[in-house]
Amino acid sequence: MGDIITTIGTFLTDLLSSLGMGPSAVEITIKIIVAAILGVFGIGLVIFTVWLERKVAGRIQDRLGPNRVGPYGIFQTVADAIKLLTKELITPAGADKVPYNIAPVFSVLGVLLIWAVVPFTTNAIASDLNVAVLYIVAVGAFGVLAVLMAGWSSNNKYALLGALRVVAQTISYEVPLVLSLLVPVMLAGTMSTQGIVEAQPIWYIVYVPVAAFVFFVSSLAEVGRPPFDLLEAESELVAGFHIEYSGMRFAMFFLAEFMHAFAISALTAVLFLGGWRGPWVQQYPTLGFVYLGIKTMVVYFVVMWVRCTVPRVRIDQMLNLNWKFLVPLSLVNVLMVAILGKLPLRLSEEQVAEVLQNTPWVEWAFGPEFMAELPRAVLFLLANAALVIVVLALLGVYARRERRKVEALVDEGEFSAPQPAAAHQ
Amino acid sequence: MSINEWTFIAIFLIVAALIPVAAIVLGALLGPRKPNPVKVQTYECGMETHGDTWVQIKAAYYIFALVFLVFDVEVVFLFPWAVAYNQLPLFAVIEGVVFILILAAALVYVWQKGALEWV
Amino acid sequence: MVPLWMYLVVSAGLFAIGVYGVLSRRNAVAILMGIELMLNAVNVNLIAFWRYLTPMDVSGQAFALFVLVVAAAEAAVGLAMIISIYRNRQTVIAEDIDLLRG
Amino acid sequence: MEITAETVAFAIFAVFTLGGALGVVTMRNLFHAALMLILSLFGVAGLYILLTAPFLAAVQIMLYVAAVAILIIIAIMLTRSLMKAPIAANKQWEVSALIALIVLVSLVAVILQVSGGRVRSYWPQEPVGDVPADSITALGASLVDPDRYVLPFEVASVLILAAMIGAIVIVRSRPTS
Repeated sequence: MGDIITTIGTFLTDLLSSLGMGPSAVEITIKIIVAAILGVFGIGLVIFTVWLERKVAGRIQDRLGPNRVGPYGIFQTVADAIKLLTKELITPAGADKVPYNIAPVFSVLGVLLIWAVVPFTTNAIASDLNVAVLYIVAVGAFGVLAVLMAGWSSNNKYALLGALRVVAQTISYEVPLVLSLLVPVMLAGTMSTQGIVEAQPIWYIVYVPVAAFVFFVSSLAEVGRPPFDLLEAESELVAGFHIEYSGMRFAMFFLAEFMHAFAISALTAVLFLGGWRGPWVQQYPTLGFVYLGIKTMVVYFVVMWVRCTVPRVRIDQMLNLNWKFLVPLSLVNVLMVAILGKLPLRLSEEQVAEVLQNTPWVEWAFGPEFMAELPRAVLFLLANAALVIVVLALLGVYARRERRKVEALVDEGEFSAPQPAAAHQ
Repeated sequence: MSINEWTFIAIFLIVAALIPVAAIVLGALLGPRKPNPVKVQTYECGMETHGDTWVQIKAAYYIFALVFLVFDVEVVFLFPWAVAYNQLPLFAVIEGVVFILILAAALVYVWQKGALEWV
Repeated sequence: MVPLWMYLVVSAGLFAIGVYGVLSRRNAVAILMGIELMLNAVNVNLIAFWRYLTPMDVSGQAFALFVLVVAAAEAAVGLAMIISIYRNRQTVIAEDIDLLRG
Repeated sequence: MEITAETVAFAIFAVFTLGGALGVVTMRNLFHAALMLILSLFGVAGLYILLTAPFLAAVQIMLYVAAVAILIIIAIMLTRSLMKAPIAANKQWEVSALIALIVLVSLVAVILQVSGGRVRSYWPQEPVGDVPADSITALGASLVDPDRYVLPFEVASVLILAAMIGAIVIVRSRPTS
């Protein structure tokens, strides 16, 4: 009861069977319908998130944001989309036609495919792959490929250099991303996203906040969102690898970026914030959509917040942040989880029963699994806190040393102000 | 695990490719189409484009790709290890730890050699 | 399922094309791509035999993984050598790289 | 053999694999050859999925398409190979084609066991069993099992580390002249 997915599934099966289809044809048709819904959902969402982002950014920067088209400017994105639809598609002279045309399609494809493994509720996941986590990393290859093809085929030096820099950024940040993905896989003992959600009576952000942080930051860099948008820096530079694209082809790159930002929010929610988990979700699976939606929006709000507050980084800072901070941190984190995870801290059923006898409200609120996992979660949290303190201390030492270096240079009269490292080519 | 799960991925791959294709085709139909030699020129900040597009790039790109490749290869081994982690004896976990330490040695090497500097 | 010999034929075709690429291309990077094709043909073989003959064991997958590592190492070092030669001799044409001929 | 979804998928992936491979060895433009290589490797990943090895399929795309192919494309751009190779094939391409043909014919002959003009395939038509559901877990356990692959596992790590150090030393060495 209260289960939308089963109801709709049964309804569709009955409907299609009554049209005289065989069982396998029915199955394929349902799969096609689900795929179409997911695809349209993924793209339709962008119409909303672009508006939301402009509105939120406006408020944070003390502006109004879009407010002309429709109530609260909600149809602004629709108007923009129609404008882009009627723009001319210019193909630059000397463009390499085939890769040039495939690139925008690939960039959307690489993001849209992520939605196939996002579990929406207890029984709603488009495809419960047992290698889902690796699948997410693998489909990211389409995005990298799209950038390379776009940059190469445009016959433009800036596009090519921009593309190479994007590739350098994306592949660099993929390292901490994948290393932080290892942590939920280790804790849950499966690569299936549905399995990872089911293994989270206590959200993984409580166990491993450091891994969640690394995942979030490196995902932001993968997407190329501010503060990591130095390669297209819309306010200063020409557009980077998609400089030669116009009209709908350009819109596809734009779309892919916003879709990706939302998809990584959903992934963060699934992998670290318990996905569809919440009160009464087992009885009413439909609630799972709501919980996942809320968690995703919270993460997405943080994405927008970061965009509006953190200044853009330079390319050498971007690479240093990755290789000298995030990668060592995630390596240490994986080692820590590997060692701590082997400590026998899970409570047995008798111990859980004993504790629950004294505090029955805990079982009512969270369930017995929660109690069994609690000591482990607390230990992980403490260890993570210790790691954070050590890292902050090290960062403090580093920052002091850098400041002394700059001060020494200023004293010698070499520079009147801190000199940025030359990062031009 | 079944082939069935992948049937959906195959269908989704086709649908997900058709959506942007449809959008671009629609854009091509709705938009004007009046190319002229000036319009289709390569845009390099208004200057006449000069020389080949394939300028010499620096070797740092190769080094970053190389380090990425190394980490990717090693992580590929760590994923099955992580999936099996809960059932592994302590000794096997230590094997994995040694593996990660070798990976860390790679990072220390490139860091010490200054290969991670962008200049 | 598709019979095993079909996979073997595809893999043999891939291997032969790789051999042709290695022997006939002038550009050293292209020769390396031919080698990658040959290594992939080997992997298809390993996985196909594993699936049809010993699916209960994991040896086929483990072997394919190790082949992948060797392929990656080969590509890394091979391309580095090509880049180094290009810097010294301004060429990537395999026939022109005849330093040892004196 | 009746036509099922699986045979169709197999045919498509086989065409991707072999067609892409042909593109790799014949395309004059090296960037296109690299894209063809990616197509071919993608086809191989599809074959892995049909062979119920989804883990290797994901690894194939993650490693080859995202790492090795990008390394190759960067090397193409670094060596500016695009302008320097007006002709794709060398002088001995006819001989090479002949050798490749001989390799192909002999391999196919072994696979199909041509004897006395009669094709006889003794390979199994069907797999002997199903892949266990926890095959990835088993793989992970066998990689660190002292009786199985723990030595290759650690050696592989050292190998790739050595390869990386070697490659970095080679790339960073200054030209001698």
